[in-house]
Amino acid sequence: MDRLVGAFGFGLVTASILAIAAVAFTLQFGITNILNLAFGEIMTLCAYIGYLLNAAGASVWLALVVGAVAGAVFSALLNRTIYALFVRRGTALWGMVIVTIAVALIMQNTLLGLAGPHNFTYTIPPATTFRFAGLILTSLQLEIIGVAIVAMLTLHMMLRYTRLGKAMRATASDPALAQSCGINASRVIDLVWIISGALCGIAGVTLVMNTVSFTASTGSDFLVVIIAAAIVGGVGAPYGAMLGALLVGVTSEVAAVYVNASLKNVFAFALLLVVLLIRPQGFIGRARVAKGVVT
Amino acid sequence: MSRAFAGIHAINDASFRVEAGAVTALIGPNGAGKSTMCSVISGFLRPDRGSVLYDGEEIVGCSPHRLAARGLLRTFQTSSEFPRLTVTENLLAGARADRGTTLIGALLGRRYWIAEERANLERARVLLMSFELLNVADQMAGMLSGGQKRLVELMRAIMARPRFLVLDEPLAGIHPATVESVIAAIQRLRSDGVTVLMIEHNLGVVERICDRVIVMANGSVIANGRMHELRQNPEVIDAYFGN
Amino acid sequence: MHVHNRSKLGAMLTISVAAALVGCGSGSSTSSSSGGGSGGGGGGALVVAVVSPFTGADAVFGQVVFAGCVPAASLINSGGGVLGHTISCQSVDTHGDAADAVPAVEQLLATTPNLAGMIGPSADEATATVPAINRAQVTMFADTGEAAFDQSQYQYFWRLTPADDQAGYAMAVWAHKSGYTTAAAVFGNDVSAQGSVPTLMSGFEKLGGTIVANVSIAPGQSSYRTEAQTVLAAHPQVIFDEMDPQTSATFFNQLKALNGAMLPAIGADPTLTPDWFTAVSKAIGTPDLIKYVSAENPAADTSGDAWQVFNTALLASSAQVSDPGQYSTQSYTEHEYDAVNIMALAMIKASSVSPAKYNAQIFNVTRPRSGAVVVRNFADGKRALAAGHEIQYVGPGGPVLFDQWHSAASDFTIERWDASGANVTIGTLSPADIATAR
Amino acid sequence: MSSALQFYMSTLLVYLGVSLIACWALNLQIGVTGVLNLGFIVFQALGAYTAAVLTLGPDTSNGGFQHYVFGAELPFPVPLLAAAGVGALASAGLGSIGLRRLRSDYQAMVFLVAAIIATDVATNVTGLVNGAAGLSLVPQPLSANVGLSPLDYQWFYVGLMAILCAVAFLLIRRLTLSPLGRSLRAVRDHEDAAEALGYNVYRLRLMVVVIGGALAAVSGAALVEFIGSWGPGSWFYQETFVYLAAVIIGGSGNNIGVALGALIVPVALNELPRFIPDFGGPGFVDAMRWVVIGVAILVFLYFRPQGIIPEKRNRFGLAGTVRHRWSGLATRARVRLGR
Repeated sequence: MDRLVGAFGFGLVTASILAIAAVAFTLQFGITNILNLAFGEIMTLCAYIGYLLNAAGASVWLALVVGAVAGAVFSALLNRTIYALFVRRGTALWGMVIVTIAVALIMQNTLLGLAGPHNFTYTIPPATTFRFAGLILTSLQLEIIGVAIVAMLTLHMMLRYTRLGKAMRATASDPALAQSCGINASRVIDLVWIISGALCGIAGVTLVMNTVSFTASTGSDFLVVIIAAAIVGGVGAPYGAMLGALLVGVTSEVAAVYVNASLKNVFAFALLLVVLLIRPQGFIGRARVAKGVVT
Repeated sequence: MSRAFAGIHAINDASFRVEAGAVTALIGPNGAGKSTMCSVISGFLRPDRGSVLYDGEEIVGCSPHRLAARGLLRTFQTSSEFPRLTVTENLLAGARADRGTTLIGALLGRRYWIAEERANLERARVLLMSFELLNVADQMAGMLSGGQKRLVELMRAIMARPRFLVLDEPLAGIHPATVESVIAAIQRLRSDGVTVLMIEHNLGVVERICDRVIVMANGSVIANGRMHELRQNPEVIDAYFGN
Repeated sequence: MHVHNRSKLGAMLTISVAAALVGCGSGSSTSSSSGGGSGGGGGGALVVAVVSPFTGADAVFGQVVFAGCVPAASLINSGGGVLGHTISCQSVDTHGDAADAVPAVEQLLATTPNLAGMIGPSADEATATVPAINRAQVTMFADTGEAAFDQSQYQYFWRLTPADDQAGYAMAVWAHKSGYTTAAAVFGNDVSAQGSVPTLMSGFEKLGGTIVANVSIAPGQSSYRTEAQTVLAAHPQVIFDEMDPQTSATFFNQLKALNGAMLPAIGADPTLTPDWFTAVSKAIGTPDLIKYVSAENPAADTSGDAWQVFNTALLASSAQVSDPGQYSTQSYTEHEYDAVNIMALAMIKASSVSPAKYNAQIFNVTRPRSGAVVVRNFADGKRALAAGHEIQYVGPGGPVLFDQWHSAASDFTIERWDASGANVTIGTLSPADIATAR
Repeated sequence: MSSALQFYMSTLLVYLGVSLIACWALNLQIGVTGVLNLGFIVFQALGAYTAAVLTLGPDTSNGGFQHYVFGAELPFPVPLLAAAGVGALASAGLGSIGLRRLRSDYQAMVFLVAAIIATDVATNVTGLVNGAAGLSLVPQPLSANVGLSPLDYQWFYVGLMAILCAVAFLLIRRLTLSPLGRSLRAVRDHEDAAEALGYNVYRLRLMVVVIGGALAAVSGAALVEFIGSWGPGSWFYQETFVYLAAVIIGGSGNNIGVALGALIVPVALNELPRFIPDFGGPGFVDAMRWVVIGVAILVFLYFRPQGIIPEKRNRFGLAGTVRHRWSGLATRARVRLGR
């Protein structure tokens, strides 16, 4: 029982990182219609930039901020310089997936070629451990959970109460209609890339704050779990992604208590398959996105 | 029947009958729910509640391809040709090809399906001729003009031998010189016993070829009858003809 | 019909492109080698191919073994070469994948007329490629611990490093000698871990120990806290582990945080590679790494005459080996250095650079016997052979005692790290010690 | 030709054959029908594993150093056919989950995730197909029966491979040239319009996923019977992208174009870098190879989405411009698809 409670606590940490990433991933998909499989590579890039700073003596918190900025800038640039060109050409939805795969291959292997097949490790000051009610969490883990909560709340406020949030939701449900209502769709899309890119950068750096060490493929390895969380929650639904992250994160850690720990991801994916069978649009997703009916 | 999109009711308890063997027009101002109605009838959208009867049978929940197999065909409001197929291939794709489109049939080879293919090709030739499009028969459909694409889509639907054809604005974007051939085609369909439901804005055309007219506004059917009767209906005049 | 013509065209294209590939290969194969000067006599450069993963999950391993070939080649060349030839090292990347390795090896064999020997293949690709290499009669010093080769019938196959199952016993014996009776096994899912876990478990239990937790790990995850908690809940005195550097860093960092302190850990040879040090020393702190972590390694010197010669040459090879200092005490680097020297001395002994001729002489330059002069580097060996002596080569990797299946049953050393990132020997296990765990 | 050169050439030809079958199968899915199967490589792997365990015999053979399920020693070509069957069944299973009521890019994600689950399972459940170490020492088919020298056997295998390729090509050609092939392309071009015309889009997609899965499995089986080894390192999910690049660069929808792609990307792009002198440190050239593949995909998708040899246009000659001697039969000519 104790181990179960403990695993639940660890699951919360994983879920926090996952939530930041999955929400950003799903925002990109829901609003810009691009399934960005280079997402993991941008996470790695931001973690790497954070690493360079950290290795030069900066604290991980500065690395986090710089990582977020780098993620925002790079994502927006990526959209402007590559993705938008293909969208303008009328590349089909699945063609866009191939474009993002190509970008992922280029990014990951450029980093691999330049930095080598080595692993990079953050220097993080020792954390204090807290125990309460069976949970064992270090100060660093609590801080990661805190970062996730702040990020999610900020996003929630923005989506709910700002004009930009409303414009984003309108663009997501019907770009043409949004345009005709006077919303500048291309500006909204730029902002979506900036916001989701910043979250992506934060996810990349917090992921490595958690794992301490990473390689050129760490982000893309994690992307699969992100996708699982996003689908479970319902692609295109930010609140669904938060729920999906929680489910996937906790399931995988709790599964590690009971079964062969090396199969914990398989259980997260099994959850995904069950969701797909019962409810293809995910828990909170809209049927229209999943089915793609255009009328 | 009713259908809601993200909180906006596109169709509010609209109810009407389409007479078999007749051409019926569905008219109404923009946003009246006409296209949504088309999608509901053809199985692409599921109404939140209500029912659609076809040949006296409930068809809500039936998938579009199943309805098409039962003779219920539709066209789309936006051009939806198969762009990387030639015009002829677009037409052939519409035709029933029971031998050649099964896996076994395809693997058995050309000898097995060529007779059927030739027959369909002959129908396609006749149809193309009647729309004076023989000269683009071997062009990729994606390279045609917008109006030509609409014609291809109409011909493709006709190739499928519909019993009930739902046309979503068949005349939109069509060159004025060609309008007559579309009208003739619709009249030919009627004389072949095909039921046609068409969304159309051109009331002149509606008056010429449609036996009955259904008027929708704000998701509800506000009138149903013959065109000259509707011209007298104050509610219709207010919602549609007015201002 | 059109299609028919086209498929003919396709076939022609296939053949012509393939022919072009081969053509340009035979033209440029010598240019793709590196190492050594261009001195030496008429024969030109001989190629020693290093067939190993240089990319993919095991990319670091290729660099470790390549770093052994380069100093050997440069010492041989500065010592006047072999029968008038210089030696150069050429890397052949297998991507750590059997399916990729097969064409890579076939290409090497087809386009390298001056191929004199091979370092590798490694465990990732050995079973798929050894038959072809043996068929082509090329002497290879493989880096595979797979049990499939324990009684290898391949004439050109040689193995300087012990089998994975032996490594498992070594870990068990060292734990026993250190007085531990309860242990947790934490292993990644890679090839060599798969090979050593069964003997580790059976060996440790044979010696009276108990494995209180056995956790297998999927590498590269974001969290191993549940796994660490499982380990801690079983209260082991020591942890047996073999994981890649990144995974080890995450696991031990999280274990230490959960427990408040590190636990003693006995690892396998990957634990003693430079990348592991970089990753884990930051993750748990260098003092804890030095204090708690030790690992088995195929025995190799970290000082002495033979090692001095090796290390000097290694440090001078920064043109081909980046940051060569990190390999100074690497067991596999030293063994591959020995392998190249053994091949070169066997060539001199056989008066031929052809593997078909010198392969059989490998026994005769390594076997200890009365009257044989013990030589500790290539230059000494060459001189002794010229003087007509029998020799026994004992390089920084120690004495090499091949059995009838060409595997050398060497000692194991138990090593730990020091603060500068060098391996320090803290114990030695002889084959007799290993046998106690069987 | 020296014998070493012959070994190399014959090996390359066998690899080319494997790539050809795989690329044609993937083209049927992506190029013809528009199903972005990002888990394609899993079915190749599944075929390889199936053929391997059905050739190796029970796992107690070879000293029992590897562990796997369903070990049996069946005569050639039973393992190959069994591989096709298993590939078809597995792809039917995955397809029926992944293709149901989902948008095309969403489907791609499901396949991708499935590929990674499969690698996780194969690597971590060591009793299944011997985990990370993979299977090895798979005997070559008929090698004991035909009594050939190793070199002659290489060419014998090239012949086997050629037969397999010919069968696969004829099968795929019949499919793509038939009215069924037209239906598949209709689904690719406009799924809703195809559905509205009475095509069961889900079933057609499932069909190509199953046929492609069976062919992929055959390609994997043919490869493993040749090299004798197969492990998780051989089918990392990114390997699908190599075939994907071959289809896009060669000419998606055109089987000849795809064959050219199979020659360029998996074979030439893999072999040529080995002739380049090492630069930038070990592994750099290989990393750059992936960068080149990525850039080539982008460049082709943008400037020449139809690939080197574009899909052919079926001319029926109704307009009277091209009169074929069998009236009413299509002649095929290349066209550029301008968009």
